[in-house]
Amino acid sequence: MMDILNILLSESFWAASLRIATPLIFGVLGALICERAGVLNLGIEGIFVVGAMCGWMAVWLGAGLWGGVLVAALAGAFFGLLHAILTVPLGLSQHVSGLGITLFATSVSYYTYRTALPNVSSPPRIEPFQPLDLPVLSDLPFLGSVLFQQTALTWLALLLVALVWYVLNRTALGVAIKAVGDNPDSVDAQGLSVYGLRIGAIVVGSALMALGGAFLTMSAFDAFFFGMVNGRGWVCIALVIFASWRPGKALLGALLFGAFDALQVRLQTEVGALVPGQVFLMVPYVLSIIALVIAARSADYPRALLTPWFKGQR
Amino acid sequence: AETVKVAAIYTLPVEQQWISRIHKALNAAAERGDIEYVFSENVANTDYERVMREYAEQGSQLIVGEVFGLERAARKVAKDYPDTAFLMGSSFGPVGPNFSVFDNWIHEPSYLTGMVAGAATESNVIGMVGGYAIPEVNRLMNAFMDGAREVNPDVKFLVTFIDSWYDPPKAKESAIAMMDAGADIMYAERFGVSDAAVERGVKAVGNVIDTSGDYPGTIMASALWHMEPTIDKAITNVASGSFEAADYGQYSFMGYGGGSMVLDEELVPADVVEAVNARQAEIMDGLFRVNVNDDRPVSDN
Amino acid sequence: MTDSIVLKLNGLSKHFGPVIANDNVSLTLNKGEVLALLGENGAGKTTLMNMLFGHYLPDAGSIEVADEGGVLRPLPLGHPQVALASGVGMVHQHFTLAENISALDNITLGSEPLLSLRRNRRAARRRIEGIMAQSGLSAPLDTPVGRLSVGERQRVEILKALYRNARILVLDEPTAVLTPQEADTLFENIRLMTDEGLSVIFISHKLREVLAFSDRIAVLRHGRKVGEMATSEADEKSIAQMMVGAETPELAGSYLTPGDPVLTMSGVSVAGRSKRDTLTAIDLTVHAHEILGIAGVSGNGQSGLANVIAGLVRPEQGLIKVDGVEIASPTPAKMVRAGVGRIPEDRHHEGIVGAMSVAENMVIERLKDPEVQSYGLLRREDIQDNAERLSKAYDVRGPGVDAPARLLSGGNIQKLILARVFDLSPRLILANQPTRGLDMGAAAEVGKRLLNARARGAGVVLISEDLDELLSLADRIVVIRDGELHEAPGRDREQIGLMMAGEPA
Amino acid sequence: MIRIELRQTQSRAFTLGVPILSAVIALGFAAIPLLAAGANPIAAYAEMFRGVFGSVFAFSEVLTRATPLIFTGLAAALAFRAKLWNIGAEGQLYLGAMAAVAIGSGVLDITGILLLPLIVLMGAAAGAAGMVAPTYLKTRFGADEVVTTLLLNFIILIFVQMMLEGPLQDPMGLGWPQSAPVLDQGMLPPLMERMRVHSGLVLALILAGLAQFMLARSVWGFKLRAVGENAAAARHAGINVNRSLFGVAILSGGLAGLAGVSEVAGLKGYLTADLSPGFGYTGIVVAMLAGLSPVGVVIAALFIASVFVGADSMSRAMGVSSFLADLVVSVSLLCVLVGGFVARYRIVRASTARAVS
Ligand SMILES: Nc1ncnc2c1ncn2[C@@H]1O[C@H](COP(=O)(O)OP(=O)(O)OP(=O)(O)O)[C@@H](O)[C@H]1O
Ligand SMILES: Nc1ncnc2c1ncn2[C@@H]1O[C@H](COP(=O)(O)OP(=O)(O)OP(=O)(O)O)[C@@H](O)[C@H]1O
Ligand SMILES: [Mg+2]
Ligand SMILES: [Mg+2]
Repeated sequence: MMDILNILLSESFWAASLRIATPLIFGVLGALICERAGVLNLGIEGIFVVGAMCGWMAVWLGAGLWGGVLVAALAGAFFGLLHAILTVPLGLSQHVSGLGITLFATSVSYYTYRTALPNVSSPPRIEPFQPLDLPVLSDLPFLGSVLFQQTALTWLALLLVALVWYVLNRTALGVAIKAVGDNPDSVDAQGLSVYGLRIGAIVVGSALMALGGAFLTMSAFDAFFFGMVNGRGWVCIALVIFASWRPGKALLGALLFGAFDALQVRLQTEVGALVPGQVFLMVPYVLSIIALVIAARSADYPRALLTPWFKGQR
Repeated sequence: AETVKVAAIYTLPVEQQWISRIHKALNAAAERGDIEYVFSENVANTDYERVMREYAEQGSQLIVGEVFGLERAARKVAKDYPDTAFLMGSSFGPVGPNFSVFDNWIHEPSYLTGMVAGAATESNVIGMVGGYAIPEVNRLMNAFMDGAREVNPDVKFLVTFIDSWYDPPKAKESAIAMMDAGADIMYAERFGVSDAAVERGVKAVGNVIDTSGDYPGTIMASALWHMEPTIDKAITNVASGSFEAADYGQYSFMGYGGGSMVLDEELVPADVVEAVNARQAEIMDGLFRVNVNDDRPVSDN
Repeated sequence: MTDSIVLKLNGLSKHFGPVIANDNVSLTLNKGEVLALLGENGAGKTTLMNMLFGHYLPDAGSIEVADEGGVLRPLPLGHPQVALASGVGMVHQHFTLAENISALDNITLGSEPLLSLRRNRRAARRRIEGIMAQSGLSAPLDTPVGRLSVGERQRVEILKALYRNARILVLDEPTAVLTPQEADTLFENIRLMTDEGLSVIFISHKLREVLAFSDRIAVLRHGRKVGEMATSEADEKSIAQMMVGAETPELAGSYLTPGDPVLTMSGVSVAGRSKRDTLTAIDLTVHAHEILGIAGVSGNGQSGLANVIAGLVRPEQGLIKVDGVEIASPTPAKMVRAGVGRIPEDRHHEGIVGAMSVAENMVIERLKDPEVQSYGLLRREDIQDNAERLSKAYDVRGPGVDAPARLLSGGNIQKLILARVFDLSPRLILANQPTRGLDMGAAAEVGKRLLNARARGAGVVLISEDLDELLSLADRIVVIRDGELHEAPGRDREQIGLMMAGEPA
Repeated sequence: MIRIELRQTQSRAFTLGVPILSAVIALGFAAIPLLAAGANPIAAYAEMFRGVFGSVFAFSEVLTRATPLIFTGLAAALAFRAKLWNIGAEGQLYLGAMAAVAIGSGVLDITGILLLPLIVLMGAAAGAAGMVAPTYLKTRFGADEVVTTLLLNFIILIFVQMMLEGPLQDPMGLGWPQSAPVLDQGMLPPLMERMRVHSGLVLALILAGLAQFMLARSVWGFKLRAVGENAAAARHAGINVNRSLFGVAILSGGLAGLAGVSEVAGLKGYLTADLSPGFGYTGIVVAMLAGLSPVGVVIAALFIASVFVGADSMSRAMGVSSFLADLVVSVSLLCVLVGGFVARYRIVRASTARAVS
């Protein structure tokens, strides 16, 4: 018991939680934007891979770290655009298109990586983002090491939470996105383009998802690996609902998930012999389901989610 | 001699440490002109048998791979193609006439790197991050622990398995957690651990491949696996028509050059280097036998 | 006079596949005028207006709209935002509101630059409040629209158009979901605005309000304009004749002696989620040979009452007897078996499974029936025959009994439901808003069927917001208010209206 | 301006031609990665064809790979018909497989003939059990089943790993995380000598036919369709919606469980945590490609399986990266998806100018 308390009070635990949460924050924000506009994007898992691969590859080819971030976002946007074209004007099944995009994005990334680097025996490395060491702030007692020893990408993620919240709740664009996800006719009748809003939301959302992948290869680690995304994208899909499509709660959900993972890693060394390690691995998922059941009563779905809309059709 | 047609089937990408060693040895043989080499990587277990049969049908003379997930099926295929030689990473024994096995028997160098680690730790806590608790991994970890205990009876170990062969960010998080818990030497069974060590300025010990170039000043020592003796032996046997079902495991022993240990003399004190070298000589001379223990290692509490 | 023309539709045509929705329709609208556009269900009224607003692109024809200076200019077709910019505002037949944002956000949606980081909500609110004061239409601005009543939503829809400076306002069946009082208020407010120069086209099936509030009437039949007249020269009969091309029958139910009670509810209470479906200790008896009318302002518990009788909601307290037999913990299936026929309020949502065939929808309530299945397998031929028979008997017209039910027009969907319900010779019929949105011919058909059932010996619970309909069909009227029932003393329009509004009778 | 209209009529040639054309276009796209890797696309396609139809063995492999996809495809198709979005076939597959090895590896003392039916039944039951909780949470609390079933996939997979390192671990397995093998009399018999295709395929085909028949002809199917198309109307009409949902949930989970049984007792003989390369997820794709029709599922599963097996074998023959196979599958999938759209709708160009004049 003391152990758990010690862990929970340690700075490094919270720093780790935030670090583990960062890719999820990007992903869940991206998924949230898509779904707010009424489109489920199951391409997320593949878009993570594409972001991870392209961002890393760009840096490796000499584009610089921020260049890599940009490339990752563009790659994500490209696959988002593909999903958008298939699901918005063509109105195809969002499930199939999404799973198809995941398969496509993943295999394109792997194939490209392997074709470009056919004979590596260990993955080439880049110089990744370093923790932002801010003069005074980093020396603050607790927050110092939790917040100010993260890399710039974690900061970007936190900034994006605020930005997405602001856009959704305080700007005309946000109102329009929420409206198009609830009732596309409301937007159409006011002279706005349903297609434009939805496609835009998916493209931007997918770009954010790709940043989640880029974080893995450019901040959490410094090389690209096959299978390194490992289901993180799917977790974001669950977190969106946990978050009731709100950026604030999305941050909370991602942090909770990260905290459990961090706790799990720490507890396993202690009690790994007594309880199978897998029990800890399950906890975040089980808790997500419990949280979902509690949240479900109040969860208000974007009503138009999954429903295609065609102009001039009943 | 004629070139031998060799096909390899890997269940993971060729960057994976373990596989990279086989891939490297086969590439070397191909460069020498001894073999014609083709391979399939990342083959799902479900598809593995098909790929084996395809290569056999296409006339590969030697098929190399790993059948840990499909021991039965692989032996069935070998039976159906008695004229093809199979050399497979496996926990089980060979089956006549044509199914041979190998494994990464580098518990000896692991023991030696354990000695280095045991001597180096100041907190007397060593962290170990593994993939899965399978015999091949447990064996090396246990040997490493034995080595460390030989030079430092007070040493304690923290052990975690990340339940994945391939999740560097996760391995890194696990390593960080261990260093938070006091570990000052990390046993890097997986990719990602050394990165955490670098970040925290802690020393690490490598496994299977030599990554000291990637982490200068961090990797004190590494237990290396060399597939060349195994592969070359098999190729020679196939070329001469004398390939038989056999356990090639011994070719991974230090005595055959299948395992070795490197250490960074700038990071390891001279007296430790001396002790390790002495032990190494004893192993080579057959005077010291490293214990083989396949049980899952657990943290000391 | 030409300078006062604000809108000209020139020879507009539109087809959907084989359906010709509009055929060479021309129409003009004068400044400050209220033009009523009439026609049966499917006559093409909505289609015509949707072309004006840019939702649909005409196959042929053009539109001219007067600019602020009164000069007629061609309107580029197919772009709602252009129509909005030219001063055309439209209130759609079905709400086009996003329910997850506030009324204010719905109203300002599309009027602000999307990419600006700031909004001027204060200015917008001031303007809307101004419009509300001027037009007499008001609605809470900050509540999510999903929580507004239908009346409030209807007003938000109109405010949306006015906020965009509409000089021409199209109202597609604005009163279909309003009570008579609400409708009257709405039209009085519209009158205020036409005095200020607004021009209005409104579509309605309620001739009373058309005669009371319009200046001019245009009638569509089968997509063509078949007539136009000044309202002062029109009467119900002549309009009806023009719409359907024939006279509609008068409804008259002769007096019948009520028989035994077929439905008894005593002390039935339901704690609903809102006022709409809450009931407090209701006592109610319906007899054979009797139509009981339930009058009330919408949202006063009608849904709750209908849900209980339909078996959808299990009351917390109280006793329900059908034909003298108590129904313990009712379900829809139990109610059907007990002989209750149910005509749901929302026929698209609750009445039919649109993707399934007409034939299947006709047997959906009797899947246990040996005529429908044996050993769990559907008897497809019998189902087919049944559908052919019912279609003929109830005049269900459409692309055939194998076609998906959603392809039927609203009136024919209602006939399908009537056929299904009446064919089982129910002891009790629950008819919830059975004529909402139906044209006169179809509405008369429903009334006739209800009267026939009554004559046969069934009891009917008729829930309607149309007092005229209740007065013409019901033997007895009770008023529902705040989830309680109040017996109406007589059949006096005024008095019932006052009771509905909650004033002491 | 461009608009999309539902086609009123559809010629037969068109219905058949569009999917074929889509597949051809997909191959056209696949030339890009081939060229990028320096391979000759024409030769590659010849190899791909050979990889599917080149030998009895090749085609038997297609059938082998299609078998689990038919099961998971049916699982998704039935559930989706009722608008029960079961994304959890992957997890249910593992539940079925776990049950199969738990019973089939000789734990129970059961005589020969009974063992196989018992394995099949218990595997299906285990898969079905995996759908009970999500369906309960959905009907009782309104918890979204997309998320619960998706999350359960992870939980179950971790649970499988735990079992494989614990109670289910093969005592003879030298510590590998794998189960003891299914006894010989518990194995689904192979259909052909020296081939992997096994009688699980027959079971899958029978179930597909049965599902097709029951959906169209039975009262159960009627209710299922009604619930899926309009649950409110179904409820109003007296159909017990929750009961229907539970019924289809159990069937769907059971079918997915059978996929696991078929892989374990038909193919591999024992369970490892990497039994399925995403068959559960691919099943969703199969179901949607099939337009949720059970017979269509068979065709779609064969299509996906042949593209994969063909492309995989081609990648080896051409010496390009084996990731090509997934790439070709995904491109084909997207093309066929768009093709299906073209078959159902047409794109109308309406000129605004003409209308204004
Ligand atoms: N000053 C304002 N400008 C714009 N919109 C406002 C303003 N004040 C309130 N709102 C509206 O109030 C609604 C609720 O805002 P609130 O701050 O509660 O956000 P929220 O929906 O709770 O989101 P989150 O959970 O992410 O914080 C928003 O939809 C927004 O439209
Ligand atoms: N988008 C569409 N697609 C196909 N058919 C349509 C479409 N819109 C209208 N129709 C058809 O065009 C005809 C005219 O429909 P419209 O909605 O204009 O009638 P309406 O006069 O408004 O009827 P109601 O009084 O029921 O509202 C009908 O037969 C209808 O089914
Ligand atoms: Mg808030
Ligand atoms: Mg209309």
